[in-house]
Amino acid sequence: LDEALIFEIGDKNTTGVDLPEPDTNAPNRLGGMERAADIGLPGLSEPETVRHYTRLSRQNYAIDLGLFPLGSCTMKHNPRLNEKVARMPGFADLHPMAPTSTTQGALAVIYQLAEWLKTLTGMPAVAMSPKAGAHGELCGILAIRAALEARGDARKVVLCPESAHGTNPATAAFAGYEVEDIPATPEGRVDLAALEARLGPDVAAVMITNPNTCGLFERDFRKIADAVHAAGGLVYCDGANFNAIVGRVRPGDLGVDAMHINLHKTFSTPHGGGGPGSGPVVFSEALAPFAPLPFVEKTVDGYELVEEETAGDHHQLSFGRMTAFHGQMGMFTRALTYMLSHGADGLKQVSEDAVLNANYILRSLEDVLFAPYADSGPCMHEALFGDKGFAEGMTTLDLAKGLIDEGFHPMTMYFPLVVHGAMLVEPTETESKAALDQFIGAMRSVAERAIAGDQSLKTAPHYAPMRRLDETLAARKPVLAWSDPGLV
Amino acid sequence: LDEALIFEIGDKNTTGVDLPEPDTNAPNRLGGMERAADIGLPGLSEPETVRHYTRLSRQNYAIDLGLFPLGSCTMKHNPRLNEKVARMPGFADLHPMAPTSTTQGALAVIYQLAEWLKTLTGMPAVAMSPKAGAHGELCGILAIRAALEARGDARKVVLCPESAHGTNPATAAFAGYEVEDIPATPEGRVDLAALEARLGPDVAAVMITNPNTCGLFERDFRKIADAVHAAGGLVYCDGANFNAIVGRVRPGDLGVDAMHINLHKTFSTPHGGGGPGSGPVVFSEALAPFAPLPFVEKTVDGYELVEEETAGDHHQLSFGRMTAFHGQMGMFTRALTYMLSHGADGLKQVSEDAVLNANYILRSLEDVLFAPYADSGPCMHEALFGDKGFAEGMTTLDLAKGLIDEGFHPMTMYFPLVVHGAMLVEPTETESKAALDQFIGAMRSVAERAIAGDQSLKTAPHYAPMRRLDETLAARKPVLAWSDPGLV
Amino acid sequence: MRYLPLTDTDRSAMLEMIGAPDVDALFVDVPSEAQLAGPIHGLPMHASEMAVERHMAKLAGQNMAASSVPFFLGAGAYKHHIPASVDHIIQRGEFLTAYTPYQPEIAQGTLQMLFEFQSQIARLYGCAVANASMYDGSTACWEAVAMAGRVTKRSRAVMSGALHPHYTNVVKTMAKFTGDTIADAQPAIQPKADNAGLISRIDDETSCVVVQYPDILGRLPDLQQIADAAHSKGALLIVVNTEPVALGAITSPGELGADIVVGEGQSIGVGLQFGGPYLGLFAVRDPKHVRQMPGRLCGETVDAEGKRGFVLTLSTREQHIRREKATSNICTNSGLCALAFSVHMTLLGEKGLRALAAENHRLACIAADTLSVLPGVRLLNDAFFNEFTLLLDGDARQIVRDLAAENVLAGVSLGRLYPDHPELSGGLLVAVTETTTEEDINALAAALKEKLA
Amino acid sequence: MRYLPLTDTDRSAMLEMIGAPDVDALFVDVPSEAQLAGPIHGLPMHASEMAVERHMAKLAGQNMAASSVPFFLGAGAYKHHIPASVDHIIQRGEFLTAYTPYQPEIAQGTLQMLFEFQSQIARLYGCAVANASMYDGSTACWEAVAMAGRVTKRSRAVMSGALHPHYTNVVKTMAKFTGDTIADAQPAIQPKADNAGLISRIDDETSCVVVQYPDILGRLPDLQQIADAAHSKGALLIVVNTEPVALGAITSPGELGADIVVGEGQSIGVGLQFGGPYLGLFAVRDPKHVRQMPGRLCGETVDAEGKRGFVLTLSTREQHIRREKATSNICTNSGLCALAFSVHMTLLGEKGLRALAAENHRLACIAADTLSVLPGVRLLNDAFFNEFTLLLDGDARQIVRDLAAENVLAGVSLGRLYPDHPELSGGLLVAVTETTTEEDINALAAALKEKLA
Repeated sequence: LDEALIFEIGDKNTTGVDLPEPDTNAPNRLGGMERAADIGLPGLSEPETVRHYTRLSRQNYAIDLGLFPLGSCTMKHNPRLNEKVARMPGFADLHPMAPTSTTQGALAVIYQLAEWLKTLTGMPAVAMSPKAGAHGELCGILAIRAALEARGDARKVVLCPESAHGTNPATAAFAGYEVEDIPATPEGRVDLAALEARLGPDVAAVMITNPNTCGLFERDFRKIADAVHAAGGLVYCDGANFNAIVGRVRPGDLGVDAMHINLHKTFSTPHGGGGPGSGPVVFSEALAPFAPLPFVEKTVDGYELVEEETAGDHHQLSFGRMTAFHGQMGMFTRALTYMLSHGADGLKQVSEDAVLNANYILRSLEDVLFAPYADSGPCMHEALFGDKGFAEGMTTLDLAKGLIDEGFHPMTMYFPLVVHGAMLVEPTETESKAALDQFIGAMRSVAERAIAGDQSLKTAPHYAPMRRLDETLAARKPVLAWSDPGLV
Repeated sequence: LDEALIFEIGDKNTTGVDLPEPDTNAPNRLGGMERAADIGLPGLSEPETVRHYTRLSRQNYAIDLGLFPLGSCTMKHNPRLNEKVARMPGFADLHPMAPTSTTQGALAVIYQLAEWLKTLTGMPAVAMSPKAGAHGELCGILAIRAALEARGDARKVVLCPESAHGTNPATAAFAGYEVEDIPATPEGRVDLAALEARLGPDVAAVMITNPNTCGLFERDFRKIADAVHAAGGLVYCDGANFNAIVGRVRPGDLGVDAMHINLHKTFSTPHGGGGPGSGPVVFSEALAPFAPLPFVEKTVDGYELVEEETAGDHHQLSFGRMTAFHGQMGMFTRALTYMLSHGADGLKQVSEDAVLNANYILRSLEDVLFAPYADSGPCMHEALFGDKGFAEGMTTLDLAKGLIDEGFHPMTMYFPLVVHGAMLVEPTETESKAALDQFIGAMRSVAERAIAGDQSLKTAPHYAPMRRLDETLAARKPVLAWSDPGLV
Repeated sequence: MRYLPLTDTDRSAMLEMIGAPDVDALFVDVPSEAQLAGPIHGLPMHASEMAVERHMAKLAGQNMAASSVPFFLGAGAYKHHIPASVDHIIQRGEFLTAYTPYQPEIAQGTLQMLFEFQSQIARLYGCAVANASMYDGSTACWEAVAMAGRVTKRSRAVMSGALHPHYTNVVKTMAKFTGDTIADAQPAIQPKADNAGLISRIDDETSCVVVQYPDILGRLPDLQQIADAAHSKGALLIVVNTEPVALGAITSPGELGADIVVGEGQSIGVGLQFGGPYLGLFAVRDPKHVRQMPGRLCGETVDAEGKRGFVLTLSTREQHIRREKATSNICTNSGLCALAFSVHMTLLGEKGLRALAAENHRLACIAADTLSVLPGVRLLNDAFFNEFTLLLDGDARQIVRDLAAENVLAGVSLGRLYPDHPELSGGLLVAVTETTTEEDINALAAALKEKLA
Repeated sequence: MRYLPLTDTDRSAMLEMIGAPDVDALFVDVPSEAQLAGPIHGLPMHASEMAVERHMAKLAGQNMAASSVPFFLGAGAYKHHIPASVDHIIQRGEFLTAYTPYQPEIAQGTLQMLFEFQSQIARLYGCAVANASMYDGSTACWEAVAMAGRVTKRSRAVMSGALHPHYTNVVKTMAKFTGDTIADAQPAIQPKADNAGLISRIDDETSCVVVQYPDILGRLPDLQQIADAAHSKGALLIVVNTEPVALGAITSPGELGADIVVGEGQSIGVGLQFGGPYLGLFAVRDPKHVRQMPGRLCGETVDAEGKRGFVLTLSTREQHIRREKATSNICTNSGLCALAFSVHMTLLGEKGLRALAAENHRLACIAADTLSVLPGVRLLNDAFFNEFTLLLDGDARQIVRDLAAENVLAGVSLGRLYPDHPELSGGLLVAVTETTTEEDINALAAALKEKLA
């Protein structure tokens, strides 16, 4: 059964709430701005609403249904305890501008989480307010720019590897920088010599993902950082893949100046179909003074929220404010709950199991799928494959859609750009060996069909809620909102 | 993908909880009863557990997914507010034997609900502890027997219509009575004359469902009650179908002595795949003194729980105790929340819409399906059809399985027994006209196939999670527990 | 009304299709004198979700939640930690809002869960077959007595005096009507359960012996001895368990010779809920007794394509088929509580259940040691699992009420359970679980010490 | 660890298959000096669910929940009643644990919801197209300024002084780096918004005018006038709304000429949550501006069988395709909050939203009348929706803190929002919603009266 749109089911006289009928003759104090025309919003009764969204939900794939091997996305299990904690009234029903005497527990959560993020990264400062990974990148780059400007050094260029997440160059550009590529070695890592050659007085920063998007640890990271620093630049590390090393390796020991942490990846806050995320940024000593407002400090009287009103002199270097309030509190409570659950020993096990699972997949499939960097040694938390060896006309997209028919969400496709027809598989640590074996079997089967040129793959999926969707049509004639004027 | 059993996925060393490792050398005070052998219980990690049950759940049909037209079962929408309220710590985290000074709010819930049940039924007393409808029936019949015995009147027979729910005769037998049938008139109601003829000094009670299981109101109920009373018997009314008249008709005005109320039907507590239910029983003056313990009374000092310890003289006639504690508190909070939400005006609308929806179905399908009592006038909350007119070999079961392929749960089948191939359809008031029209279209289509003798119906369902299941095999060679000894 | 989708426009169109002038015409069969003119008096009018939630929250706030204070109540209902994922799963609409799985093709979720549940209970109880649940432990207990009567064709039940008095009362209430004879022993306040006294009551007319394990005073009777005695007279042994966590530490009743094992499953997954809904468990050791069992049974079978699947089976025992000849009148049971139990038990597994039991016992030992050295306090039990009986110098009923006023919920007094036995008035049942902290124990000790000083 | 399914047996088998002697061998590329020897110092070891829940509950208990006291805070975050079914739906695993719908064949649930959400926002804002959400209102505001720069190819933004100061600060922070010029007016403490002052700042270099509606002081500026002025200079009008409930009572910005409408959606379905996650809303009146919009867009299409379906579209604007040439760097947005908003808005519908707005306004009028007659209190606003400014004889910052100690959360002081404007120190923003009772209003009145006496 197709699920109709709310605009097709509902009408303007139905509602799923019981509120007093407005007295349309009552005087108002809206100063002449009162609405005349209809808004055009459909309403449904509660039973219809629950049914509509329950049915819709069943057209989604989700971690709760199966392995979700999106490389670089770290789709791990979301503990239900975290959801319960985030809904405690003391956290969920708290106003961001309530007097701090009434929010000490919330400020303690932010402070504790900040402390542990600093501990886990080995960095001396952290900005908690960025709303997601890309927002965190922006925070880091702005701090770098503020620090450089504070020393009167108006550098213009940010260097990113070709394999970088798209957010890296977009962020640098958004912050007013020119972006240049850093080449990679044949084994999938940053080309240190080429980088050193490019460094100079115009280079503000390099942005490097580590472990990188080929699933490899940047062995030379420390050398890269030293070279950048020697050339007067700063080092931004994209922390999207922190899950591979959390609890085992501290980025601060590698020379990083700023790194964002996706709480919705490493610390298991739910992705929710595309957000909300949360992207705290840790800073080195060099950048710490430039961190944005607000933040939480611990004083003898309790926890203090440092914002415009209270920042005063000792935070005058802050580059400003990135968002209205204090960041993603709902994600902080979940992430802290997750950290408390795992503890130091559990987090170490997390990264070890994540890496073990990825290597198990890499080695189980390298005989059938082209694994460009398999000879470079173990991968970290994700395994990278390419489409070399597929029959003429068969693509990574076809394999992905075939995987849907096997009951799995596909891996990340066509990223990183450095590998043709890239397939980036990240199982995470919350998959059992049995689940991995099932997935490996499915991948093997679809890969063999792609190699053999099985044309039925071209029209996959066949057993999904929908057949292959026409994305070209959607972009050529965009229909972005319900437009039937006949809503009654 | 088939979902394996927990015994096939889990093992005895995996667990989804973090508890201290037991010190196996610690002394214990188990008095020599300590367990030696393994229990044989499989454990799963939390991610595996959530996934297992989430996947399993998706093989179920439910109200949240669509109309659930089981006649006599009243599958209406379950408001989520009720779930939220039942989980408030003051209700959910409360021990049944906590001192009553610490449970006044809970006792107030029971008292308030009891008062309103009495108001809605027009009856002077209610027993709250019965755990489900059948338990309520038992409670009512035991009170009847206690009352009769108290006056030294050892009657032996209970009369039930042929169309009664199976629980009625089973209950009467469980309480030590012989059961005899009451015949029905051709128009689907109790045959008053035949009943009167059967009454006599051996008849303890009649058990009548009203509205009855043919979906009709027993027009002569008052006359029946008067006749039974005149013959020295008592009147039990099965309240399973109370939803048809709630807020509009009070059974107490019709001469009822005892009636159970299924909170999980009329007052929308969720069925949960087969329970828990809740079956409070209202009593007439004649039966009130015999009601079971415990119950809640209001005193000047607050609410008091009357049980063995506190019952004393003024409740000496109570026939005893039916269950360990005070009844289904979790259902009481939900039912009271539902009553407060609807109020007197809303409950009246409930019964009116329930009856309207049923009549709409009856009149929309009577041209294609045999409706034995359609000429008797309007139905109440459910519409009854029979299989007359189906092609040779086509059965109600086939139609039901065909309905599954149309995306709907089937109606109640082969009940009541008085109509051949009975189909009892109860839409409830929480279905929209659009949902009814969709269902009617599906019923019409399947009915036409049954009449035409479409053989594909014999093997339906074709599009469900499973094909038709072999119930004979299950009963012939019962496999009632996982028995593989190989659990590791 | 937010739960009613019909609009007035819909209603008019539908009445027209039906051919009725108004909705009153649909109630034509109801005698007019029995119809109310308007909304019923005595109930308020409808209210918004916010208003209702506030009203109910206010009532909830008038109760002292168990987790908000030092808490030691047990006596058949135990406070345990329930993982958050349990509640998440039972709130899935597909489980919560489904009906009894009468159409197995679209109910495999519930059915497979029930099959797994039955299997878990059978193993936990050391039995061959368990059913798909009963209302609660007390009603399961009566059903077991009734079943023993059917199996043995005898009607005299011998009941331990250390069976939960509520359970005893439920059985006696039913027996009054069925004509079964109940021979019950008195509760014997002594360190060990009175096996000899119980065994001495078994005769050739005895259908069953009913023993609680651990018993209401927290003691651990030697079941093997009773089983042998019962079997030698042709009677069945019914064992009642009200704390399933205990079975992670002690030998199962089935292994010790029990014929029918029943119990309360509330400890695992269900929660306190002021007494209900709870979860009745019911199992038989010998598969030949299956056809005398009450309640629903889920069994394995195959579908038309040979795929494994599950159905409700052996329903010829049940009321909807056999009517007055059924093994019980039970219809709706505790399906959703069975799900909660099964999910929690799956999270625990063998390893977790054993660790949970060990932790309960460890803390109970600490509590017993801490409390029994107080002046005016004596520990009755030789042995116990997570609940034991203290004998206080004073009226335990009053002490419990007094300590409640000081925000300590000290336990269940024997005086409340046995109002007719003044000699038990000093008895206090103290339950300790993994949720009990050492601070809680010390708080109880301090309060008791002050009260008894 | 309860979240880690691998057993040691699994780990050994997997390492053997990989050909690695131990797990350390998989970290061979990490320089050994950067590897920690054991569990990191400074974090505790793992803990049980019960222990963690207790710890977090203790912290939660140290906060004063909004619903537990008379509560009047607003200033961009409002306490509204959220129906229980909203949370039920967003906790469905299929929504909660899904990723961005990059594979539309198995993500139609999220995609159709986003299409419906976009349609709801477009109508609410009186616009042609809305995107699939931004982080929050403040970041959406900056994105709108940046977009106006792209559309007009100008870089001077004129900002109302009555825009939420946090929003102004976010824009200014970003502008420092992008080189945009910000001309912002001062907050004018007067009964009506200073339209004339704002219009006077618009010139031929102006990319956009940014106005809040209702503004930070609760006033309702006449947008039409500003729109005309902006358009006559070739500038875009950006309207910011932080209280979507208001749009059930007042005319939408799009209908009044706004080119870009952005706002905070937290009021509907999302809740307070101490400031996040919230829901950035972003819409454009003219469909020709769609390709300059930031963020994700969901569009209608068909599948291979011609069935209607939905996909993310026009992604050539986005960072993962266009990298440094993208319209924004945003990737993850507020999908689940958009779902919560959309479910709540569907429950409300036209009828419910209008009734909700009317109820908010009715209670706000009562509050304004009750409070403004107190000695030492003056009502600033000529007009307002559900929030207004009081001018107190005293330092409102201190009064707010003092009343908090008496368990009354009186509002947001202008002194906290505008620390550099001592002349605003008497200003108190008071927000009133359907959750405010008359008892709450009286409690605030009593507390204020006593404080100002």
